[in-house]
Amino acid sequence: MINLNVNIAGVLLKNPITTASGTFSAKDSGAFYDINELGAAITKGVSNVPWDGNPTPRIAETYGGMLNAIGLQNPGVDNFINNELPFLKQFDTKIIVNVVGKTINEYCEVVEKLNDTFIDMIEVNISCPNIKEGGISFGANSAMASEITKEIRRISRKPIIMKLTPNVTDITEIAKAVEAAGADGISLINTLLGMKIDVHQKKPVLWNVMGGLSGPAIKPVAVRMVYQVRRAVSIPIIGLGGVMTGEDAVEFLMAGADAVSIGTAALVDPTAPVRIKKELIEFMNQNGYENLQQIREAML
Amino acid sequence: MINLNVNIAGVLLKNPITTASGTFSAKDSGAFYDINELGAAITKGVSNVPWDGNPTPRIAETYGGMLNAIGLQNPGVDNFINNELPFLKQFDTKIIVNVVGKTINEYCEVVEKLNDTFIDMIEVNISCPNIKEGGISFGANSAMASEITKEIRRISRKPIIMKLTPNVTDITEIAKAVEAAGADGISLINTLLGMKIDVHQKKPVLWNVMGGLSGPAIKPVAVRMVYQVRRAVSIPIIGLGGVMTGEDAVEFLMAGADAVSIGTAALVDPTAPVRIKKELIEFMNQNGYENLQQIREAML
Amino acid sequence: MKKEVFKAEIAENKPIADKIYQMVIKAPQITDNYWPGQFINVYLDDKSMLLPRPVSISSVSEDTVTLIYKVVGKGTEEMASKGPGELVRLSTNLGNGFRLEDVFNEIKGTSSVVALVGGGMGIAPLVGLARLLAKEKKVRGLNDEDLKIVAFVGFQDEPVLLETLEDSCNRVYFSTESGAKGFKGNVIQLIKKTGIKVDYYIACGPKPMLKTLAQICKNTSIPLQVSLEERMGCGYGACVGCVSKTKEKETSKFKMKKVCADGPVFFGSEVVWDD
Amino acid sequence: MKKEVFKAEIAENKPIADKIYQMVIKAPQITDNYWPGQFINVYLDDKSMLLPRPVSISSVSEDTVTLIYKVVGKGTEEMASKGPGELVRLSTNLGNGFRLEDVFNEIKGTSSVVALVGGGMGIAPLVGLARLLAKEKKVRGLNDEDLKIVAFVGFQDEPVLLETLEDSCNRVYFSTESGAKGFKGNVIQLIKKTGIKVDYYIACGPKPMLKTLAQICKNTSIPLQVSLEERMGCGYGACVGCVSKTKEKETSKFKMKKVCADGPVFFGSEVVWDD
Ligand SMILES: Cc1cc2nc3c(=O)[nH]c(=O)nc-3n(C[C@H](O)[C@H](O)[C@H](O)COP(=O)(O)OP(=O)(O)OC[C@H]3O[C@@H](n4cnc5c(N)ncnc54)[C@H](O)[C@@H]3O)c2cc1C
Ligand SMILES: Cc1cc2nc3c(=O)[nH]c(=O)nc-3n(C[C@H](O)[C@H](O)[C@H](O)COP(=O)(O)OP(=O)(O)OC[C@H]3O[C@@H](n4cnc5c(N)ncnc54)[C@H](O)[C@@H]3O)c2cc1C
Ligand SMILES: Cc1cc2nc3c(=O)[nH]c(=O)nc-3n(C[C@H](O)[C@H](O)[C@H](O)COP(=O)(O)O)c2cc1C
Ligand SMILES: Cc1cc2nc3c(=O)[nH]c(=O)nc-3n(C[C@H](O)[C@H](O)[C@H](O)COP(=O)(O)O)c2cc1C
Ligand code: FES
Ligand code: FES
Repeated sequence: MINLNVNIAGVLLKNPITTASGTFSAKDSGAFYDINELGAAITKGVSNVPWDGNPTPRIAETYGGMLNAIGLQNPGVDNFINNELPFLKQFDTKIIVNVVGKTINEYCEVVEKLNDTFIDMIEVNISCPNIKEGGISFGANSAMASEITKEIRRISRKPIIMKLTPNVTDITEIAKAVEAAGADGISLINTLLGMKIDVHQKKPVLWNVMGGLSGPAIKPVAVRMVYQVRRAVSIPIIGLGGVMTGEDAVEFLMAGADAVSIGTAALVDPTAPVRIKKELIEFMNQNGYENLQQIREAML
Repeated sequence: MINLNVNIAGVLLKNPITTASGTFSAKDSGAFYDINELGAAITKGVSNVPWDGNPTPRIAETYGGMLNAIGLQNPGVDNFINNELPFLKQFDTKIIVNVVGKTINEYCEVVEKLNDTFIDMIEVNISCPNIKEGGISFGANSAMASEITKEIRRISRKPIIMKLTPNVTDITEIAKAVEAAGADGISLINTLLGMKIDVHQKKPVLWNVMGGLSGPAIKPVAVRMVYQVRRAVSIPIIGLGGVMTGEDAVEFLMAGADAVSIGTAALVDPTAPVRIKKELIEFMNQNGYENLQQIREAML
Repeated sequence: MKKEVFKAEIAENKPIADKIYQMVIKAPQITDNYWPGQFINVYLDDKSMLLPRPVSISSVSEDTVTLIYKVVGKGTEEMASKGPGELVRLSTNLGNGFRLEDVFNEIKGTSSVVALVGGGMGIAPLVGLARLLAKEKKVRGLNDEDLKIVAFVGFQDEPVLLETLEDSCNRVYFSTESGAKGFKGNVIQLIKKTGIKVDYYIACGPKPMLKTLAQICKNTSIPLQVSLEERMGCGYGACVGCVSKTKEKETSKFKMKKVCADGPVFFGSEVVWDD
Repeated sequence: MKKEVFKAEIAENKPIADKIYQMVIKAPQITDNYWPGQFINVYLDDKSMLLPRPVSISSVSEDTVTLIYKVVGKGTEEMASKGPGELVRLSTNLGNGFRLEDVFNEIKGTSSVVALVGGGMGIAPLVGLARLLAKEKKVRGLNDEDLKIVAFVGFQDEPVLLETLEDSCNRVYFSTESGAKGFKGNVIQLIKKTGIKVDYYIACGPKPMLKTLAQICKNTSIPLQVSLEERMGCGYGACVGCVSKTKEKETSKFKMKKVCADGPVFFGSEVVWDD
């Protein structure tokens, strides 16, 4: 009998398949599959006040990948708590809320409001530009990453997962910094910064000029970072970046992830999370794995 | 009449199509196309003494890309000068020699020997691990990048192009450092650090565990970095990373590159450099461009 | 409602003008729940292109769906390369269609005119819309004196689907930008030139055209529905890639609505056209 | 010599055992310059897979090329999915084949035995080799007393191409690992069991098998040629992805040689087997 359970920072997920922040909408994704099948639903980044996001075009297709420059559009934490959370309550899955901000205070404001809700965990997206530091991302250096982790850890009554940006020279340095600062887990990777030019229109495809590269194109970078970070810290890791199939999920688990998130794959195939879960089970059956621990230890 | 000429650091290339270092062998590539068609041939990294490179497997395929961990196998600069350079002399194209080393002295030794040859330029691969600094790549921070540039600039009688690694937090910082240190040009990007696991064999596909990701998968990152660096420095840029078609070449030129290199594409299609050149000319004909300057300025 | 992605068989796929194709697909999953103005996602075989291509449902008949599409890039090229009997991967119906109830609420039902306006490929969804309007007209017992359905359609060079539209419209006016056929000019100039008094506009086409029409409708207080296009990621509401800025009627609050899930049909008055 | 990549028509593509296929392709560009032991690159349609798949030329006849391949992943799956009349993208001949001149130099030409040894898919290139050997034997006026060509071939479960090999060999011995058919064991055990005195070995198969055979040949001073396999990037010598460590006969210097361009055939004594 296969056991897919995994414990992430004290929260028991019934399986390791989660939705990557920003690629899941309970109502809309739920039209394609049963949300109860997920190990956890990770919701789109939410900020202290509503954000409009960027003008369009926000999406560009690239070879084996895509760019997005949504600009973190969201209705703000109050709307989220009042209008979106109640809908999520009906599902038998863990709820992880992704949090964004432009200052540490903004992050903290969101976290404080989420403290009083039923959600299971908080995922902190530190790829956002830190406006106090001139727009450098919070995740770009270990000092800033450490500081924001400490502050959020101090006020959060939920486990906090720090979601790291891959656009750094040494991901292990950042990972060690957030672990030392009290992070309960790490998600990686967020998108790689990229750009596409429409050579006929003679301008960037995205209104925002640059955007985040995701999808199978970036999987080797993501697997490498999960592998490196697994060997640098001991807190749980949610691995993501280009997971398209059950075997991709296994690849992340072998690299050292405790769970995985499905992002771009859900745009390419709306039922991807449940298909990937099914493929993971098939792989385990065919290769004699009974639980995730065995997969995670297969390469050690 | 279309003019494809481009001046890179005082060297006039008859067209902007060059071969990316490590993906070109004059004898073997020359079996598929006429090397005289190239703007320049950039040769495989050469070191002061012969290097064996890594054990195999050295190659892994990824979605829309590939990983390599050749380990910079090369016959050493003396063998290169005696056995390979004479063959290259016959061609009516510029010769750019890519140089590698484990210490600044090793780089300089190679450059000194190349000073007395007919080659046109030197491309310095600073993605190599700096053994004095514990294996951090020379290109990983601006201090090291600056130092190596200064030393090589001091002794080189050929123009030097610094080839940057994309595995850094801020590519413009490195680019500005090498420009200030006297670089005559910049090539970017080298490969992204990646990894692939064979989930059936339960081990990394590459003997070296990690390798360099190249191919169309990484093009958005490369275009973004060329765009950023073009706005940060004024020396010429050779852009590369996933160029597969003439329109891809145009995309790099619009982003700010002066020339482009064709790497992985030449593995996918051995005639890629000449095909891409033909497609570039077609694009220029169809869209009314007469020279490269017009393309480079199209987006300004 | 439950949605799915499935493979369906192509019954017909042929060019009907330069670079414009008509694809007929056997897909009862779509026809069963079709409402004019909806679209579907076409998923491609070429693995280098991950994102689906959104295409309006032009019309349906029994168990087939008709798409009208223009080859503008590699995705639509792949679509055009397929022949009858081959399979194509599709989503079930996406988005909300045109709001006919609003049309019949707004028009008086005596000597009123509803105008369908299409620019370029924007003509595609008007075919199914015209059919349903004509049917509703009959159901409600309205004759041509009571309600005229007219269409204004503009093309680059070569008109398509005119006869198909004529089957369900009282009159179809058309123009070409090049002047190759019909009135020379764009569809807005065509509307002005005909001088017909219209009581309700329903439009689909390039944003500049919709914006101009919205301006006209605002000035003359004529109701307008538009079907918007936006570069999409998922096409079903998950990625927030495809938004349009809108203003809530009641609260005057701005909201970035998803074109794919909240639209693609919006009231002209609801869209903030300035961006 | 000038090389190229071109599209060729498949004449036949059928399974000859579980997961093993035989593909016959019309490609005079290849047959014209064929030498046993060479391979070609197969370029795939699936755009997510960029690298070519190297496949040995098993044999040629007039203007067709025969490949024998096993479906082990997505690339070979795509190959297996194609039918007659469909096109496949191929390179012209790559690599250097077996060195027959060395074989005829080394054997005495009276009661000598040349053994072809194949493990798994390593049997593929032996077909063309056996044919050329048999032809050369005739050309040189050697009879079966002078020169016997024997083959030792080992399989997992199910032997293939035995009859084809028998056409040009004096005797074909085979084994299966599972013991399902023939001798139970690997090909090395098979060779030992038959106890035949061999004067020259030519082998192709998994590295462990080649290594063991090389050891035996070294100990008994029997010449050996091997065809190596290595994970390839370009397949034509540009990327230095596919090396094998070798020792120069004259200088004893180590050299990392390219399997694709310097090989895939090497002398057993030249390869450094320890890595
Ligand atoms: C709701 C909706 C309904 C549509 N209905 C139809 C239809 O019925 N018939 C039809 O021919 N086309 C329709 N389109 C447009 C169609 O989706 C695009 O033409 C198609 O995605 C282009 O794919 P491609 O790979 O061929 O071109 P690409 O190579 O992706 O792009 C080529 C050019 O097409 C334009 N384009 C690309 N994607 C879109 C997009 N999503 N929306 C608008 N323009 C785009 C861009 O200018 C781009 O430069 C619709 C779009 C939307 C959003
Ligand atoms: C010179 C040469 C000649 C060959 N001739 C034949 C032949 O005649 N018939 C035949 O069936 N196969 C042959 N091969 C092996 C063949 O190239 C691989 O089986 C094929 O590339 C696998 O592609 P795939 O996409 O199906 O599998 P992948 O998904 O790429 O790989 C599946 C597994 O196959 C193995 N593999 C992949 N690539 C290679 C490779 N280049 N060499 C060895 N093993 C590999 C690996 O273990 C891998 O895990 C040859 C290889 C070489 C180098
Ligand atoms: C359209 C889109 C929107 C995203 N929005 C968010 C977000 O709000 N917060 C966040 O932390 N990551 C966001 N991401 C990043 C993804 O969660 C994920 O880290 C990244 O896409 C890599 O995974 P993938 O390759 O599976 O998509 C977004 C990604 C996409 C494609
Ligand atoms: C097989 C292989 C070998 C390479 N060897 C070198 C090298 O010796 N020196 C170097 O500077 N870059 C080397 N590179 C990097 C390429 O020159 C290039 O920067 C990179 O592959 C991105 O371009 P592409 O996507 O067009 O391949 C190598 C790349 C590949 C694929
Ligand atoms: S395209 Fe993803 S939300 Fe509309
Ligand atoms: S595979 Fe590239 S050199 Fe052999």
